[in-house]
Amino acid sequence: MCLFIPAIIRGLSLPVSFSLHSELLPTLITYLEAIREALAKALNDDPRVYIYGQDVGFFGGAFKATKGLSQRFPGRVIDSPISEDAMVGSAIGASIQGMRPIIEMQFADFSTVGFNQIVNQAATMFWRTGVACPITIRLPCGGTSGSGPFHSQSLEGIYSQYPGLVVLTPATVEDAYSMLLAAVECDDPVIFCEHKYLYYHLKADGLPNEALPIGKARITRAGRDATVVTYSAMLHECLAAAEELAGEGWEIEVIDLRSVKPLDTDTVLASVARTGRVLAVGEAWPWGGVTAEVLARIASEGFNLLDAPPMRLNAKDTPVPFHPNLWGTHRPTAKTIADALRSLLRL
Amino acid sequence: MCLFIPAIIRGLSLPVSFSLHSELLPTLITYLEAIREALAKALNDDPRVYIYGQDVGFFGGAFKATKGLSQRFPGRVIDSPISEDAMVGSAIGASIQGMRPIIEMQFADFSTVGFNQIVNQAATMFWRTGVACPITIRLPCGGTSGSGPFHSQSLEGIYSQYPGLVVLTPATVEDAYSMLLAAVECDDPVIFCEHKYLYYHLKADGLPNEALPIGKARITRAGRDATVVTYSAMLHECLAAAEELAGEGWEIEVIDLRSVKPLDTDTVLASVARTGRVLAVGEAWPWGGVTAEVLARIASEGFNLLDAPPMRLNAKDTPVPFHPNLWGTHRPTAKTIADALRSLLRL
Amino acid sequence: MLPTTPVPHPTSKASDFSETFRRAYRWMLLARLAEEKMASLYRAGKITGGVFLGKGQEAISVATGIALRDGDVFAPLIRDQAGRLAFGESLLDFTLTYMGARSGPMRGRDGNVHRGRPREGMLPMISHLGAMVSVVNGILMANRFQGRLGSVGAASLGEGATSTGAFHEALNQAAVEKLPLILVITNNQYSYSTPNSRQFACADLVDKAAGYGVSGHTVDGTDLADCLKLIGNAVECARAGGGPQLVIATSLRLVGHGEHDDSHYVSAHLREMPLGRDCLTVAESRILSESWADKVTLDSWHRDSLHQIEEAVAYSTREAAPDPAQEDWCAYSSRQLSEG
Amino acid sequence: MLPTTPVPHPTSKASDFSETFRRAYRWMLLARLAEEKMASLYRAGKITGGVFLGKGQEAISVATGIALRDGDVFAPLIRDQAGRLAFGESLLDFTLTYMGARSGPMRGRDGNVHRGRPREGMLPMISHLGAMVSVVNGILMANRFQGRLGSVGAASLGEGATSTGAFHEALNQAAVEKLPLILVITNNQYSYSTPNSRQFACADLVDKAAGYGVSGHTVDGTDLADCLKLIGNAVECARAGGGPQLVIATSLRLVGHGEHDDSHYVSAHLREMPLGRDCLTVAESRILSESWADKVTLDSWHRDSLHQIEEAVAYSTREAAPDPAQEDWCAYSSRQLSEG
Ligand SMILES: Cc1ncc(C[n+]2csc(CCOP(=O)(O)OP(=O)(O)O)c2C)c(N)n1
Ligand SMILES: Cc1ncc(C[n+]2csc(CCOP(=O)(O)OP(=O)(O)O)c2C)c(N)n1
Ligand SMILES: [Mg+2]
Ligand SMILES: [Mg+2]
Repeated sequence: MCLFIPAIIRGLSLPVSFSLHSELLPTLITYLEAIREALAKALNDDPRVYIYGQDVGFFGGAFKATKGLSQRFPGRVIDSPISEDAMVGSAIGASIQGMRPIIEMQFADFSTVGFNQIVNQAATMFWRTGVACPITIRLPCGGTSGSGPFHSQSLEGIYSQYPGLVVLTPATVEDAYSMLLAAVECDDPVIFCEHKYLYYHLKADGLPNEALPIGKARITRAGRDATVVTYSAMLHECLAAAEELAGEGWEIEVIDLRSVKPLDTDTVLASVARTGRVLAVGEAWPWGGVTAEVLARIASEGFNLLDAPPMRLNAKDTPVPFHPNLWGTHRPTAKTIADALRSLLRL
Repeated sequence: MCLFIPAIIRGLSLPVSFSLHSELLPTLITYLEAIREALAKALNDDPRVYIYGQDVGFFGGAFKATKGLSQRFPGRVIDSPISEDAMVGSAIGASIQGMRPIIEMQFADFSTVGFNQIVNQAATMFWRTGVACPITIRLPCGGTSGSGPFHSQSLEGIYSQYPGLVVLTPATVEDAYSMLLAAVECDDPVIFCEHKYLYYHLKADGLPNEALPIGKARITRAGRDATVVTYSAMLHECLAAAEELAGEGWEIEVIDLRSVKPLDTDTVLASVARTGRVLAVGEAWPWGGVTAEVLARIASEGFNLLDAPPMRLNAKDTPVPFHPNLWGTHRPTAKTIADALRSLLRL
Repeated sequence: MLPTTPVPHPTSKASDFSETFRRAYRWMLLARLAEEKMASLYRAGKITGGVFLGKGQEAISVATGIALRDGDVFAPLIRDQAGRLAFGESLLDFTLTYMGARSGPMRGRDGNVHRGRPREGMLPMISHLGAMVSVVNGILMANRFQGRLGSVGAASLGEGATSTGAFHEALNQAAVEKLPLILVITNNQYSYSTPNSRQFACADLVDKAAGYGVSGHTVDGTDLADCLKLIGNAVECARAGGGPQLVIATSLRLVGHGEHDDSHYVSAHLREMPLGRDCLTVAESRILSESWADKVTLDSWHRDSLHQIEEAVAYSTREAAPDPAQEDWCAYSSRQLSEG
Repeated sequence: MLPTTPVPHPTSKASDFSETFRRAYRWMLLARLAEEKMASLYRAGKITGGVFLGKGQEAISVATGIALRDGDVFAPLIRDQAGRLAFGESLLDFTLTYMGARSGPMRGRDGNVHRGRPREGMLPMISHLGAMVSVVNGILMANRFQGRLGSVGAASLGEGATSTGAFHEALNQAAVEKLPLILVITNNQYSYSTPNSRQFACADLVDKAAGYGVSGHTVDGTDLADCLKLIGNAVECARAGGGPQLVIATSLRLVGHGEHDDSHYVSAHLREMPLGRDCLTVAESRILSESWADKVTLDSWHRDSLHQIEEAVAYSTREAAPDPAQEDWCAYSSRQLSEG
C-alpha cells in the first residue's frame, strides 16, 4: 500500500496561517478547536467545500465545531433538517457534481439513520461507476461520562467492514487537524471518527505543518517489551498504562493506528517483530471490530513474530451505560490496560 | 456458556408432523421449504407468532418462503408497506406486548434501512429495561449469480458487533428448520441469516426431530490435518474443498459455526487442538467480520494449539459484482479454499 | 397531597371539566417545579449528563397523559414530564433516573429522559427521533391480535422530528393499519437551534394529515383548556376506531434545548407572540378567573408539589449508585447466549 | 433511423406539439420493443439476473426524459427505459449492461436497471427505494453553489416507494431548499404484489404535496399528450424557481414486477379500467386519428426500432465479458488506500 499525503498538507511550506481564527486562539489549542481550524481552512482554501448538518450554521453545531463558520463563509455552512438519510444522500449528489461536502452528524450514533446512504450509495459509487464520491462524514464518537447508550457509540468497526469507505480515528490534536484536511481532500468517502472525550480534554501547543499520510500508523511511544495497538481516545489510556508499567521497569511500545481502514499492518508487524508481544485495545464492543482485525492480521501474517498469544481488550458486550460508575467499568481504562499488559508480559 | 435447546424442538417426542403442508412436500425438502415448514409450525404452535414483511401475504414473499401461509393463518401473515424502519419498530412494540413477530426483509441488503431500529432499539431493549424483545428478523443473505451489489450482501458480521443481538447462519436444510424455530422461541432479537444460494440448491431427506442448541457449532466433517471454520453457504464450498484434499491424502475437519453470535469458541479450539492448523472461511468482506473474530479468538485463546499461522479467506474488498465471471471470483470457492488449505498444510 | 405514585384515573368519563382542569394544572405545576429542581441541581453540578425540560409545553403534554387510561400506551419525548406524571409515572422514576440510582427503572444503565416501564405502557425512548412511533404501532397491532380493543397509543414528537424518515414510515404504517394512534406534534418553533424555516416548508404541519389519510387537528399549545378538549376528542376518535389522529400543538420552547443551552437564537419576536405565553400562567389565570380555585389553594398546591419534589430528591439522593462489580453485564434475556 | 446514441434535444422550446409527440412516441416504441427483446432473451435463459420492464409506463417516463435538457439530471427507476432513451441514454448502455459486457457503463460490476453515467446526468440507481431522490437534491444544491442556474433534476419513483423514509426526507429537504426537483411518482397500483390499499391510506397521493409545501400535479399516465404537457409544465415551473414539483401519474403495471413474475395477483377489474389501457396503443391511435403520421410511417418506425435493437443486441453479445483476472478489484478512487 502506498501512502497518501494530501496536497493540502504537502503544500504547507509556510507556517500554517491561523488568521481566520487567530483572535480566538488561546495559547493552547484543543482537539475541538483543531477540528474547527481544519474546517475553516478547508472552507477557505477550497471553494468546493461546504458543511451541512443539524444546527451547524448560526448556532455552530452541538459541540461548537462550526462556531463562527457560517458567518465567515456565508451560504456554505448550512443547517439541515433532522434527516440523516437525506443529508448523506445530498452530499453524495453534490460530490459527484464536483463539490466536497462535509456532513456533521450530531452524534455518531445518529449515523445509523443515514446508514443506507453511507454504506450502499457512497461506498459503492466509485466501484460501480468510476466516478469518485469525495464526501467527509464527521462522527462525534465514543463515550463520555453520563452520555448513555445513544450518545457514546464507537462505530469505526461497523463502517470499516464496507469496501469503499475510508475510516479515520484521530487521537491527537494535530491529527484531528491534519487528518480532517486529508479527509476533505481524499477522493473517497471518509468516515471521520472524532472522539468527544478528547474535544475539550486534549490540548496541544499548536497545529502541525506536516502530517503523516492517511493509512499510516504512528509509534507514539517506543518500547521493546510489548506492543499496544490502539487508536482514538484509548491511545491516552494506553499511554497512561505504559507510563505506569514504566515504573515497574517495562518498556511498552504504543502504536496509534490513526486510520483503521486502511489499517497499517506493516507498522504493526514491524513493532511486534521487535517486542514479540501484543495487546490490541479498543473502546468499541468486543465482537469483531478493530481489535479483532488487528489480531487476525498479526496472527496470520506475523505468527512467527509472537512470543506469546496476542491479546485484546475492548468494552463490555452491553450498550454503553449512562452512570459514570458503570461507564468507567464498561470501557478499558489505564488500569485495566495495565493489568492486561501485566498478564501479557507474564505469558 | 450454557446451551439453549428450544422447547419447541425439545418437545418433539413424536415424529415431526408435516400435516400442515404434507400434500406439498416432495420426497426431498429444500432449504427454502424447510424455512416455510418452520414458519408454518411456529404459526401453528404459538398464537403469539405473526409474520410481517413486504409481499409476504397472498403472494407468499419474493422467495415464496411464506407461500400459502396467509391462507392457512388468516390475519397473521401481513403485507407491510416498503418501510423497513417501521416494520422493525412495530415488531419491537408487538414483542414487548407479548407477541413473537417474524419480520421478513425482502433482501438482507434492505435491512440497512431498518438498521437503526434493529441495532439501537431492539438490541438495547432488554439491557435497558429488563423487558425482553423476542423478534426474529429473517434476512435473505448472500450471493447468487447475477444479483449484484444490492441483492447479495452478507451482513452477519455487521449485526454481530452489536450487544443484544443473536445472529444465526444456518448452512443446512435441517438447521434452517430447527434454528428458525429456535429463533422464534428465543427471548432475544435474532438476526436470522438465510442463504439465498441454498434456497433451492440444497435438499435433504426430511426434517429433524432434534437439534443442536443455538450457540453450538457442529463438526460436519471430521479430520486431523487441519480445521476449516465456516458457516452458511461457504460450508458447502469448504466440504467440497475437503473432499478434493481427501483425494490428496489430507483429512480436513470442517466446522459449521451455525451461530456466529454467540460463537462456539470451545468447539473451534477443541478442533484446533487436534489439528494444529486452521483456516476460517467466510463469504463476507475481508475487513473484520466473522473470520476476523474467529482468528482473534483462536490466536488469543488457543495460541499454543497452533502449529502454523491461522489463515482466513473472505470475499474481495469490493461490492459484490453482478457478472457471473466476477462474482465467481469475488467470493471464496471450493477451488480457492482448496488452494488456501494446501498453503496452510505446507506452512 | 399529590401522590408520587400513579394518579388514579377518574372512573367516570363525564367528570366535571373544572375538575379535570385542576388535576391537569396540578400535574403541570408538579412537572414544572420538579424540572426547575433538576435544573438547579444541574447548575450545581449535581447531575451527570444532560437535563432537558418541557417548560412551555406542559399543557399539551399533560392533556395527552391525562386522556390516556389503563391499558393505553404512551411514548413520551424529552419535554413530557407533565404528561408522564399524568399518565401515571411516579416522580421517583424521574429523580432516580436522573440520579442514576440502581433502584430506578433504568438502574443507572440509561439516564434522564430515556426512562420508561414498557410493561406499564410507558415506553422508554431511544434518542433517535421518530423511532418510538412505530413501536407504539406495534403495541397497537399486538392489542388487535390479542383482542384487546379500545386501547389507544399516544406518541409525542417535536416539529423537528417530522423531518425523519422514521416519523413518516410510522405514520403511514398506522394509517394503513388504521391503528388507534394519537401522534402529538408540539411545534415549539425550534429544533435545537434550527428554526422552522429550515425544517419544513408546508404552510401548516397539519397539512400533512391528508397526505397520510389520517385526521388532523391543530390546537393552541399554550391553552390548557383547548388542549384538554382537543386531545380528549382525538383520543376518543382513535378509541372509537377512527384511525390515527395527528395533532399539531403550537407553542414556544421557553427554555434551552437542554440546560446547557442559553437559547440565544430564539427570536425576540416569537417570545412576544401569543405562542410565547407560558401555558402554566395561562392555566393559573383561568383557574382564578373561573374561580375553580382561589389563591390560597393554588399556594397550597405549590407547597405540596415542592414538598413531594424535595422528598423524591432526598430519597433518590440517598439511594445507592450502581456498583460495577455487582452489575449484571448481560445484554441478553437468554443469559446463556451472552458471551459477556 | 433513430439514433442509438443520445438524441439531440430540440433547440427551440416552441417546437410543434405534434413533432414532440412523434418523437416521444418513437422513444416509447423503441423502449417497448427493446424491453420485449430482453424479455425474450430472459425466457431463453440468456440473461443473468432479473429483467424489469416498464410496459404501461412509457408515456410518463418518456415525458420526463424528453422534458429534460443538457445539464439537467435524471434519476430513473426500474421502469424508465423510455425516459432514459429520451434523456439521451444509448440503447447500447441498456444491452451492454443487461449482458454484463466489460465495455458497458457498469463493466459487469452492476447489472440491468442499475446502469447510469453520473457525469452525464444519468444517475445509476441503487436498489434501495427512495435513495436516489436526495442524491438529485445534492446535485441541484451543487448547481446552486456553482452558479449553474436553470438546471433541474427529475427523479422517478413508484407509489410503493412513497412509504420509504428516504422519499420523505428527500422531498422535505428539496422543499426546504426550494430545489428545482421534479419528483414523478408513477402509481401503477402495485408494489410488487402489494396493492395500494396495503401501501397508503390517503385519498390521492397528490394530497401529500401540501404537507411538504410543494406543488402537486396529477396526470393520466396512459395518455402521452397529457403527460407531455403536464411534465413539461412542471419542469418549466421548477426551472423558473417554483421549487419542487410532485407529479402523480396513474397507470397500471402491464407486466410482472420482473419477468420472473406472472402478476396473477393483479385484479382483473383494474385491467378493465381506463388506467389499464396500454399507453403505447393510446398514443398510436392519437397519431393516426390526428394524422400526425400514417400507418406506413408507423410501420417503418417499428421496423427501424427493431433494427436498432437487433444491432445493439448483436453488438453487445459479441462484446467481451469481464475477465476476473484483468479486473481491477479496487473500490477506492485513491487506489493507494485500497487494501484489496
Ligand atoms: C435521528 C436523530 N438525529 C438527531 C438527533 C439530535 N437531536 C436531539 S433533539 C434534536 C432537536 C429536536 O427538535 P424537535 O423535534 O423540534 O423537538 P424539541 O427539542 O423542539 O422539543 C436533535 C436534532 C436525534 N436525537 N435523532
Ligand atoms: C428499501 C427497499 N425495500 C424493499 C425493496 C424491494 N423492492 C424492489 S421493487 C419493490 C416494489 C416497488 O414498488 P413501487 O415503488 O410501486 O414500484 P413499481 O415496481 O410498481 O414500479 C420492492 C418492495 C427495495 N428495492 N428497497
Ligand atoms: Mg421543536
Ligand atoms: Mg407500483
